[in-house]
Amino acid sequence: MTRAAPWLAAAAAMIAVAFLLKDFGYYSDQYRKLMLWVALALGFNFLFGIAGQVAFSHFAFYGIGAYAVVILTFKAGLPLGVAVVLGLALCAVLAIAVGIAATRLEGFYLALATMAFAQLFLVVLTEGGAVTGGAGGIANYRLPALELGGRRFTLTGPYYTSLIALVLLATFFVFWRLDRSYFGRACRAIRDNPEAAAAMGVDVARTKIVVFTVTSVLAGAAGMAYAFVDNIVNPPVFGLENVFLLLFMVIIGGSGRHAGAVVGAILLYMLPYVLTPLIGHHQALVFGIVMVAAMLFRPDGLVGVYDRLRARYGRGAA
Amino acid sequence: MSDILELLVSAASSGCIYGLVALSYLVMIRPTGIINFAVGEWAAVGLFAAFFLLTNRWLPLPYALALIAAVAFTGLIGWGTQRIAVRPLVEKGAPILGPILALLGMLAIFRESISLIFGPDPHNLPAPFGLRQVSLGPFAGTPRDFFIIGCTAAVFVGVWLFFERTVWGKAFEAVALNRKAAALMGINLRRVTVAAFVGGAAIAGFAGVLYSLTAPRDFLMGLPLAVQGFSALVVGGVGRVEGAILGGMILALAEQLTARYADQIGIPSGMSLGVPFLLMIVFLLARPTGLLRPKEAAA
Amino acid sequence: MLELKGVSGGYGAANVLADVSLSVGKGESVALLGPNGAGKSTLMAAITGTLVRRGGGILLEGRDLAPLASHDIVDAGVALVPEGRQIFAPMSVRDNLRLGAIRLGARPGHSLEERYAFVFELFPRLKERAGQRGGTLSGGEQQMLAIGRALMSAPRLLLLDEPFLGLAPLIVVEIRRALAALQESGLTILLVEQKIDVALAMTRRAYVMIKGRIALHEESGALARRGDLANLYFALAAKAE
Amino acid sequence: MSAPPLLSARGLTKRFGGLVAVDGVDFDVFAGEILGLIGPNGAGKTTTFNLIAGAFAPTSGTLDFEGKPIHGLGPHEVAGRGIMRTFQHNMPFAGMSLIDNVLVGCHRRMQSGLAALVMGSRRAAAEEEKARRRAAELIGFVGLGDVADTPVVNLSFGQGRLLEVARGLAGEPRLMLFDEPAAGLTPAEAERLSDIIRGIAKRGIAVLLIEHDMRFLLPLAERVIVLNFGRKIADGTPDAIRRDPAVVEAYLGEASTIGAGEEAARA
Repeated sequence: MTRAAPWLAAAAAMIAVAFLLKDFGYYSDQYRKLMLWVALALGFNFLFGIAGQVAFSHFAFYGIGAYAVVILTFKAGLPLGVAVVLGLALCAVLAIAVGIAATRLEGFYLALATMAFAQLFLVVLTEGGAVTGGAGGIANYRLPALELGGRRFTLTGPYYTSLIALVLLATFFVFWRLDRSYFGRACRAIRDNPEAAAAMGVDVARTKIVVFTVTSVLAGAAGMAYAFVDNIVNPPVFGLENVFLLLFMVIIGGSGRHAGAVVGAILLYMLPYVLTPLIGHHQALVFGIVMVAAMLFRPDGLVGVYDRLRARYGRGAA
Repeated sequence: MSDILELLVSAASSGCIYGLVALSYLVMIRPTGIINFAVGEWAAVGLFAAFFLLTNRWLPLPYALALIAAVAFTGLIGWGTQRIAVRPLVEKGAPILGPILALLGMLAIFRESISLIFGPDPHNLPAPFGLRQVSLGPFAGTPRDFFIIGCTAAVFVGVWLFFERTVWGKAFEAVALNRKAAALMGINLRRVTVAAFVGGAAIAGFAGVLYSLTAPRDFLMGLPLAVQGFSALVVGGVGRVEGAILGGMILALAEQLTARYADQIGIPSGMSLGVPFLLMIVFLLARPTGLLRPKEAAA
Repeated sequence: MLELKGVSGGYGAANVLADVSLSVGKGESVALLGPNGAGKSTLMAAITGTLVRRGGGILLEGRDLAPLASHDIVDAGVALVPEGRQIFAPMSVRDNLRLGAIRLGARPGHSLEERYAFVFELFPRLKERAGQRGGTLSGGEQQMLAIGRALMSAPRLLLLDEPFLGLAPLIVVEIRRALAALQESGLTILLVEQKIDVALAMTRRAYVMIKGRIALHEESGALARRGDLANLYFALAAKAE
Repeated sequence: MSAPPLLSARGLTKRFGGLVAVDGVDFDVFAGEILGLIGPNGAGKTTTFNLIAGAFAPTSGTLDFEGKPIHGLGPHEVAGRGIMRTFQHNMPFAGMSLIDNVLVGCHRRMQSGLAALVMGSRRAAAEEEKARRRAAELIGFVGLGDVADTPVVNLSFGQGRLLEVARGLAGEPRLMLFDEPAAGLTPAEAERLSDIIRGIAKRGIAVLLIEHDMRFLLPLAERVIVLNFGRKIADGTPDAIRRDPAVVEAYLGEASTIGAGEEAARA
């Protein structure tokens, strides 16, 4: 019970915020997107920071999830539940295929193959004709009503925001648990030294594929949640720039640490609000500078800075 | 038939630009192992520098001189990039991923700086020649196409001669083959890294200048060009100068053939945009060394 | 000419060298013996400034090499023939030699033609094969190339790391003859060897290195006559530390 | 030694291009013994070691472990069978704490599926608990108890070597391979490591060591195999090896005959 308490408290707090913001449409919308970014950053952190895979396909899977649920529900006419399951299965199948192919490649070639995959996905979206809606994407759909015990209801407003909060928490929970298990240690071991990891009995190729698949499927799940935030899916939302942004979030926050992913995602998502009055829409300039500075001076990111400060000053206070 | 020949000329001219970008990567990867995705932004730097030099009112430069100055400026930017994002990390003994990621940060900095200075609108250089059709033997194309092909040929011949005929080119190759033995010869590894980045940036800047002759480009041009150039490199092979141009040509030809003929077999012609990625995936999986293997593999 | 004073160093966290002191006089040939893993190659890397942390003093005619980069050390007149030859296999013999002379500009009184002529006279086989790729040479020829390449920088001190490893006896004789000619010309040589017989026959003095320390220092002739050599080599007799 | 060998190699051969690195080598390793593998530079020791550890497959010949063939298996499969190793140049997982490093060594004993890990099943928890106890015990065994939670980057080289030993033992090996364990250690550290290796053998685990440092190896090993030019030239007790003319010749070249001549003259 005590172990579940923090999770329940977090859920309660996040849902409370959802209801507090219910009359502020813009902020509610930003809150939803922020939570989705945090979920994506957590997954990307597990993939890049913990398992050491530089894969640029994370955002593509977010897009695959979003498009899959929309196409299966509104173009193929499947029930939402079926569409969700099929969509996740599609993410898993694609991830396994890319993962198997990519583990044959060493080092940075994984990044290149996944980058090519992500770009190819965008081309397919843009040229997909009636199925994907082309460059304009698909719009004008609404989350279908759910049937539970004979009663129909639709998740709207703060209820849908709460659902996103639960998706985020579930994502966090999965990665948190995995990280604290032998599986997470095997991932870190592969990141630090694949040869030694194999000598300890870790099946390096298999573990890499599993990590890639799990993180990609969860990115797909977040994408499904996103599909009903703006009620439109179109190619530019899933561009390559976004995965760079995820990379910046994770590195600036502190790669390999869940807290780092959360802090980095929140910071980089919120920063434009502060920066826009100062430099217009050029916040990426600041991101780039902070990124370079992080690589040069603090590769362990803000969480590392925090640890250091606490080690130096915090003992007495804490 | 003339249709095909015209397509060949136009494919060759865009293949040249891909080839130059691939060459820019190659010049840096060989001695340092660093894949620098900021090459696309360097191309943009070259383009916008040339644009600035040709259109400003205070310092009117002759056309050719402006281009040369823009390329030199990009080389200087390359030195700065290396100094900020590569050398400190290499000397700290950071893994190779460190500079690669720092260079992604530089990419964002370059892109946004350009957009800050020049705004979001696309620009192109005033065309050096008219746009009339000219024929060279059986080949027909615009003077622009032939200008691009000629300039690229000159750059490749120059770089090829540098690698094959000069002792400094051999020194580059020696560092690529065996860093430690190269250091024992007295080759200054730091200086080779600097030269690689300055040279790589100048080549990328030149590619950017040529790229803008074909269509107006905006500050977002860098990353797509960087990805296409890298696809060309993967296709042609990382080991040899000739691979870069070969890869560029194959890529451009495949793109233009798809764009022109895919409709006839029921594929949307826009899918030609996916050709580089498809080629890249195929080559990464089937032949990671590219078409031309490095010489050490052949020996 | 070369004097090491309390040199320590190694790669990463491992400290391979512990307080190594030795000296090589001008025009002298000195052997550095010791079993595998004793730190001999690490010591060579420390002297030439490649990939090794260094502490202590490495003096070449009184000038400290320790703070210098490897290219400055080549300029100072030190050349190493590394273990395993490390030639640039895809390049021609001539290109390999040319790279050896890349710092020749810093060595006044020498020209490229003069160095080529010197090396080709010492190893006529290299002249015959000047256009051939280094990787296609036999092991012995590759070793000649590695030595020739080092000589292209007109060194005053030549360091040789296991130059006979894995070579057929006939080739060993040929290379020994060339090295003898170099010795006669007054070149200072520090020879690292695992096999004692060759090393002692070629040198005047010898240091024995065990576990990163100099365990023994004697005249080569006297060392060769010691009866407990075998035991010494199994490091049972050497209690120098 | 009437018990069947734990590991037996027959006709073990590895070619790299034209070079025969290991050439038809036969040997056995028995449970609980400490076996040394020595030879001059280029003798094929490291190749032999890598063949056992699964880094590459033999060109021909067989390797049987507990009666089952293991040649051609990958490193993680060899580890899965119960053969663990240390590395000559320490290879810790640099971004992790000491205890997490050792826990990675327990990997082959961990059975729970991903779902069980996420849901926190009782079995997964018990398995983790057991692994942690084992890791803590082994860290104590090698004497690193007071630095168990330290990031490994803060460990000294000698401590790093001990970490590798604990990490290997965590996999409950039947055979433990040591790749030049004394390299880079101070005399005191090497002494400690000798004691630990004896302790490992006492647990019934077979120990195979490649080592150049004879002062470390000869007092420790119960039996020594000598390779030269890829062939086995001797197999016996340390004392017998030291007197074996073939071995002396392999190490010293013709100088041995000079020494031997002197000895004969004195006698």
